[in-house]
Amino acid sequence: MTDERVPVLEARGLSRQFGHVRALNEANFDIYPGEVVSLIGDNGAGKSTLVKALSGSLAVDSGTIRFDGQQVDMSTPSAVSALGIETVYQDLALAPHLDPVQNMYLGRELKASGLAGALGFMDNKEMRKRSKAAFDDLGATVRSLSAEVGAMSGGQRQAIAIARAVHWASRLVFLDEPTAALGVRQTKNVLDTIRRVSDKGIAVVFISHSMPHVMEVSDRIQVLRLGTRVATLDAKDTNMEELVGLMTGAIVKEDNA
Amino acid sequence: MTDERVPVLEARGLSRQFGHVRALNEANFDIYPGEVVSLIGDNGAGKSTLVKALSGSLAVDSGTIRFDGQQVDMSTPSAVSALGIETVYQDLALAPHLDPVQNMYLGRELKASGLAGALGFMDNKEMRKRSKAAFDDLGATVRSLSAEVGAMSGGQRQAIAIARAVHWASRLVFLDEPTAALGVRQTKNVLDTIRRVSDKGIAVVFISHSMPHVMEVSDRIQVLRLGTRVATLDAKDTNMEELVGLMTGAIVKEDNA
Amino acid sequence: SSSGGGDTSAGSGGSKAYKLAFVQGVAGDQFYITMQCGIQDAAKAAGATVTTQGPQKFDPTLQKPIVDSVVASHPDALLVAPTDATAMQAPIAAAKAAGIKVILVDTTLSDPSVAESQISSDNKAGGAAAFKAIQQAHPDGGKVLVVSVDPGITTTDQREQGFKAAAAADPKFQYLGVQYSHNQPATAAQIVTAALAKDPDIVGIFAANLFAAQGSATGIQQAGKKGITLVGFDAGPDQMNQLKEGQVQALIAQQPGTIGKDGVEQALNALQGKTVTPKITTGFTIITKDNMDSAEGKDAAYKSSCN
Amino acid sequence: MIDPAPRTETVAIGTIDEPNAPWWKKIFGAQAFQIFLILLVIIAVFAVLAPSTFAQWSNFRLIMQNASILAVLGVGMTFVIVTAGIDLSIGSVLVFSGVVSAMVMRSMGGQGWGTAIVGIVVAIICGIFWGWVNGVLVAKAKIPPLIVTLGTFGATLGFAQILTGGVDISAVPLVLTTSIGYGNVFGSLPVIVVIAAVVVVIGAIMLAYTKFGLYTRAVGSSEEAARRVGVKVDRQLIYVYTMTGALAGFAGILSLSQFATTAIAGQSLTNLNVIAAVVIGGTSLFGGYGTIIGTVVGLFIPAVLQNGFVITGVQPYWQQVAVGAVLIVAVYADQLRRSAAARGASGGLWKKLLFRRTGS
Amino acid sequence: MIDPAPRTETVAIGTIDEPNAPWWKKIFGAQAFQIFLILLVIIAVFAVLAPSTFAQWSNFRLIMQNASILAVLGVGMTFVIVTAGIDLSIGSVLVFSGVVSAMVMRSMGGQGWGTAIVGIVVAIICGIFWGWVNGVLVAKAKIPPLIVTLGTFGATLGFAQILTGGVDISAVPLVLTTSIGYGNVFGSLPVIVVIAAVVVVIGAIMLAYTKFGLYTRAVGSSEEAARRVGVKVDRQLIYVYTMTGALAGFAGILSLSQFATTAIAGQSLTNLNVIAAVVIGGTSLFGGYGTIIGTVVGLFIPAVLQNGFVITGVQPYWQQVAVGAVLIVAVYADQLRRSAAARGASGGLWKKLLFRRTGS
Ligand SMILES: Nc1ncnc2c1ncn2[C@@H]1O[C@H](COP(=O)(O)OP(=O)(O)OP(=O)(O)O)[C@@H](O)[C@H]1O
Ligand SMILES: Nc1ncnc2c1ncn2[C@@H]1O[C@H](COP(=O)(O)OP(=O)(O)OP(=O)(O)O)[C@@H](O)[C@H]1O
Ligand SMILES: [Mg+2]
Ligand SMILES: [Mg+2]
Repeated sequence: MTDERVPVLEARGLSRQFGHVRALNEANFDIYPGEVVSLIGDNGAGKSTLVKALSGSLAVDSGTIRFDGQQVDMSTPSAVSALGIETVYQDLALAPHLDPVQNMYLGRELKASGLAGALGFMDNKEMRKRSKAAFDDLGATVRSLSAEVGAMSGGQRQAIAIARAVHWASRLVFLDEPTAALGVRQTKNVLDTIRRVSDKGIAVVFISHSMPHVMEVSDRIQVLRLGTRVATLDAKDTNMEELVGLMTGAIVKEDNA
Repeated sequence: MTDERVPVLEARGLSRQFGHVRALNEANFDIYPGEVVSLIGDNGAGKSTLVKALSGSLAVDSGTIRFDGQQVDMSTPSAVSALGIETVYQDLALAPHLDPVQNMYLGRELKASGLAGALGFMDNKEMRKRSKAAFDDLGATVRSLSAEVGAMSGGQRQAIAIARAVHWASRLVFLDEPTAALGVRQTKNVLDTIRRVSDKGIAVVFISHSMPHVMEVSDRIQVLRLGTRVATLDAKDTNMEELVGLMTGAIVKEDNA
Repeated sequence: SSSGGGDTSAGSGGSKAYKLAFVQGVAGDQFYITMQCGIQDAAKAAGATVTTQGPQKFDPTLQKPIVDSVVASHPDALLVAPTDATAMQAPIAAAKAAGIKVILVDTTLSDPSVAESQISSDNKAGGAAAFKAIQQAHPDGGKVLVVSVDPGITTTDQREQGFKAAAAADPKFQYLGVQYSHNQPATAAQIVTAALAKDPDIVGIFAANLFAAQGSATGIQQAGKKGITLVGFDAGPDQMNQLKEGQVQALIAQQPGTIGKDGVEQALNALQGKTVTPKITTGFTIITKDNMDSAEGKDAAYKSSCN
Repeated sequence: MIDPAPRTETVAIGTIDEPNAPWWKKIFGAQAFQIFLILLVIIAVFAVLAPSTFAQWSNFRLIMQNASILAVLGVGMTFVIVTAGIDLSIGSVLVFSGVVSAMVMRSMGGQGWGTAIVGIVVAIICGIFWGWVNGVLVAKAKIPPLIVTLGTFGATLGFAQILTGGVDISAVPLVLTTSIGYGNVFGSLPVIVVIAAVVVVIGAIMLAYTKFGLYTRAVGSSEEAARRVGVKVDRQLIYVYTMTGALAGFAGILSLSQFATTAIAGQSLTNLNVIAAVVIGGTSLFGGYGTIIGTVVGLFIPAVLQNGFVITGVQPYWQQVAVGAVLIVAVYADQLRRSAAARGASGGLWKKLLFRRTGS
Repeated sequence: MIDPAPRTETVAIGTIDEPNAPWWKKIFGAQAFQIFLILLVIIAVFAVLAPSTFAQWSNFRLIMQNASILAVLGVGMTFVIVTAGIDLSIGSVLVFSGVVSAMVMRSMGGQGWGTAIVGIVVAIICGIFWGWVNGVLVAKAKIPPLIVTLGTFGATLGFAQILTGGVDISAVPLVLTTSIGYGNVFGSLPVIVVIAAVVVVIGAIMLAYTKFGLYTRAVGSSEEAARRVGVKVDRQLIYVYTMTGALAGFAGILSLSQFATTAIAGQSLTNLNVIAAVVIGGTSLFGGYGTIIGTVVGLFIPAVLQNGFVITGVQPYWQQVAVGAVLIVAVYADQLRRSAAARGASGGLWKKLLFRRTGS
């Protein structure tokens, strides 16, 4: 990517310590509009911690985050989501007692029309219709729209979370291992969706342990190791061996960011 | 597999209804000693429900389960685990407030020697040592043995659950999407472990959405669709297209069990 | 009379088989149990039946539903110890409106005219009597403390007021004020030990109910203090035992049995159209170790169980 | 199995367009309906035992009247418990609000609506204040709700005693007691029952249907998830506790109207009784779901039991035993039926018992 | 950041062999230690205000003596709450056990150890019985613990009143009151304090170190997970409630020894006080973790406050306000320090505040 463009999100020197474990250690990260960046790393490398830090659900000990080149308030999830950033967390973020539609629209409910809306009633029918469309888009097998999501299968829950994030994101979407629990067909749909979303100019951060998927969708790949970014690569210029080597520390490379 | 051998586990006509959703619908399943059987199916096909039913943590509405050809008590997880069957559940089964070692040994603690043991004290040092060995075996990146697992990364938690199941199983182990959250290296280790375990005569049920992995480790593959087993295939005689077709219903085949 | 429901049921069971109901201020309290005994004895003698009910705590919000339920069961007469003079006014008035003869026992209402008769103890005088007991034991005066239950409970509040007024009248005594035990002996013990740490020269403590007395006795014993006059209220078997053991130096005995007996008498008078005494005030006896075995002391002691 | 439930789905992909649950199911909740049947059974038993005294409109009237104040408190408590919180302070906030309101009304003088309305407003403001304090301490300071409300429980009662010097105020405008406290509409329907019913219906609709109720359930279901999707969790918690406080303040006025005095030594068991009602009504202390109607049913079960026992002349000591036992049995029966219902159309409890025997 | 914490790990693969936590950390628990410091601050403040009365061994002795019975109950309650349960019945079980035991001892007669030991055994058996009932209803019948123990709370108290006719029994063998109730060892250390301390130490070791404690924490942490790995969850729950009942029964004897009477209606607030102590001590009502020592500290905070307020002459109404306020502040301070500690060595609260300002 060229230097003239302003990254939609840029983090410098993020550190976060949990007890004796330093999950992030002066980590850097950046992503440009419409770009698909894969974030890869071994288990426990700090990928999810980085995502949480960048989406306002975890405070860091030090470091700076810039959105569109500006230091803006990114300290709470609602502030971040007001910026047009949506996140699929690895451990998801669904309210188990609510149904798929309620989860899809949580925090963004459609008001009923007229007085009822002013009184806080919602347009359930419309929300239901749109949710169904969003799920069907992903080929999600959500079998019941009025059952609690807490009782649904792993893949069904993940699909709901993805549908939600993709639906609401306008600038950037974080997908933390979104396809981990998905079936073959659903995974393909998600990868297609990623491309589609980025074509609209929305940046996508994709985290996955599946190198073929990473190679398939990414523009750039950033490798995290022990809480530090150890490499940034163009997806075209790399191969699986190099990626695995970087993740495990077999290959050591200066961070070129 | 030949007909003379007795399956280590055999289920016939299992059904289970949740509200309006029929998660299992006259499902059959069988596995022979030392065999690796992959159970595949679309999201929501009923794979996890089948695993729960077979490992005593979910009662079915109808159907019979035989262990070594016998109808034995398989109604509680402890009864099942007394038979030498261990399970890695998709949503895991870790106590979030306990540490990895405690989770590894939960329900099977090593007694301290002598009086202390009789009083209920445990041999923490030994348990710690052995857990560490088991985690290292899997290449797990569990960074702290005394932190709560609730705070650990997705892959770390999954590795703990796998280490636990593999460690204790003597006849059969269910692995419900065990590699979903694992890194590249850890996934490879788990696949190796599956082969190693089955070489010891322990049967392995492997659930995954990754067809390459399924093809790599399985002896047989059983396909679940809408709660029913729709096909049983020899891993050697099939290919990815056929598997995906069966899962999605594009190919229809009589259940040959 | 206009008591339609009551008369018919009485008529069907013979002229004497009146149904009486007794609502205590709080269930499981020895004062009210003794009163219940008096009521039952008197009722039995008259051929009437009694059911007894009471709330878990001395709390009008808990007593009202019970009175309402009792009224719904249509007894001929209701003997009730209102837990609050104002709050219980309306429910008890409803009883009268339902044709039930109401007798107030122990406590009273702000407008007692709904009752045929009220038989009450003068709790203020009881508090004053408690002070008198301390005064007798410590003619030289000193510091005195009250351990009560909770603010807002009329009976114990009046006892404290009576005590306070009497203490104020004697310049030799210094009144340290009231502490509340929330009806927990353990809290009373805590309070008394702390109070003794603050003022080791306390000469007298008035414990305004049974649990306050039990806890205060424990607190004094824990602190290892001797020579403190602990005055309790009521003279149930447990209190008499405390007196005997020397944990308590004096008891202010009311006359619950008499109140109960009088209550039944007035109720029957009202039901039978005889003349009713509208107001009876019963007195107190100070029981100490000296008089506890005398006829007077024995008479004043409450019964442990009815029969 | 003979006659298996019809296969509800034949397509693999996409979602089923099953009909939305009917409105009464949402408001009432399947759970609340179960426990409601149990209440009907209890009523039926007493009606048979004491037809001429228990089974009378005049008696039900009184039961409802006595449950009204608790029902108003129960609406707030249900919201709080659905957020996975708890509020021990309601009884004391009620007393405090009653005290302040009574003092204001006394200083104004007058027995009419003018004074009364000022009193009502003052009581609600007091309730709002303490509810807000609870909410801020729970949401912002992250102190466990049990501790926060135990603290304010003591503090508000203490303030009430300080204000009154421990002596009840019984200067309550006549209009309150005659209209709200003991007035009737439609012949013999107590006004206080109507007021409580209005609060209950509004509360039930709010919890089941509105955004406010949805957020309340979301926060209780998973605070983390709600926060992550951008629900303003802290604000929602503050709202819920504040609303509960406001209702407690309003209940303070109802109590003044009913008892014509501040009764500062009263309400000693109110918090426990209301919490129990919420749980009997099927709401989990761990939050996430609950129904207001369930809470109301949960209030009536002990109330009807006590009334029935008093009328049938059960001794008070035995009443405690019996209420305890029936409570446990009722919730047990409810939970049996509920877990049976969760098993869908395929037979439920009996099948489970049968299968356990044959299948293992 | 200047002086970052040393990088604790340089290898990517495998686990670090960090030393096991020291024993005192396990027993005490980081959380308990925080709140302990707050208790020390409270004591220090009163000691400065009233050096000659508050800060005396004789006074501390009495505070400890009065907290002893609650401490015994607190041990059981901590276990129950760690399983994510609750036990409202302890106070009533205490009374019931005391009543039955006192009746047995009265009928035996005698003031010596023979009678006393029979009484102790009877009390513990009564406690075990009710605890077992609670446990079975919670574990097997799956009734919410709040309802179960609310039911047995009423039922046991009712039975106690039925047995005695509501009249306290004060025929307690002398040896109990003179030795357990008011005896001293080592000069002036009350026997009852020593007994409570023994129970506390055993309980603390059990919870932190033994299989029993581990299972208790596992069940509370995730009942489902514990069940799936083969922990006999139902049995563990029954054990925990039974043990809590046994301790309540034992506390019944301690209460008899201390008060020389059964004090039937006098334990109505015990459950709430003990639950509050457990929560103040840092145990979550949602289960999974907790320390006994924390509970003991949690008992002492209100006890010391009340003692200190009486000694410093705070008016009783204000005492309630002050206890409530200090409780909230104490738990708040504790929770601040705890969340700071969870952030590791990297600066904690101050850094957080600083970073929030600069970083966003
Ligand atoms: N809340 C927490 N408390 C303590 N340690 C934590 C916490 N969150 C994360 N960690 C630790 O920080 C490290 C990084 O965790 P993180 O979840 O970011 O890894 P990850 O790269 O997402 O791994 P995975 O691929 O397994 O998801 C891990 O060692 C983990 O145990
Ligand atoms: N406890 C439950 N209550 C209600 N419905 C349930 C419950 N458990 C499972 N289901 C439903 O049963 C169906 C089968 O679920 P199951 O978890 O077995 O699917 P799966 O094959 O494991 O899918 P995945 O690949 O996504 O893990 C799904 O439609 C799910 O929503
Ligand atoms: Mg992760
Ligand atoms: Mg699954």
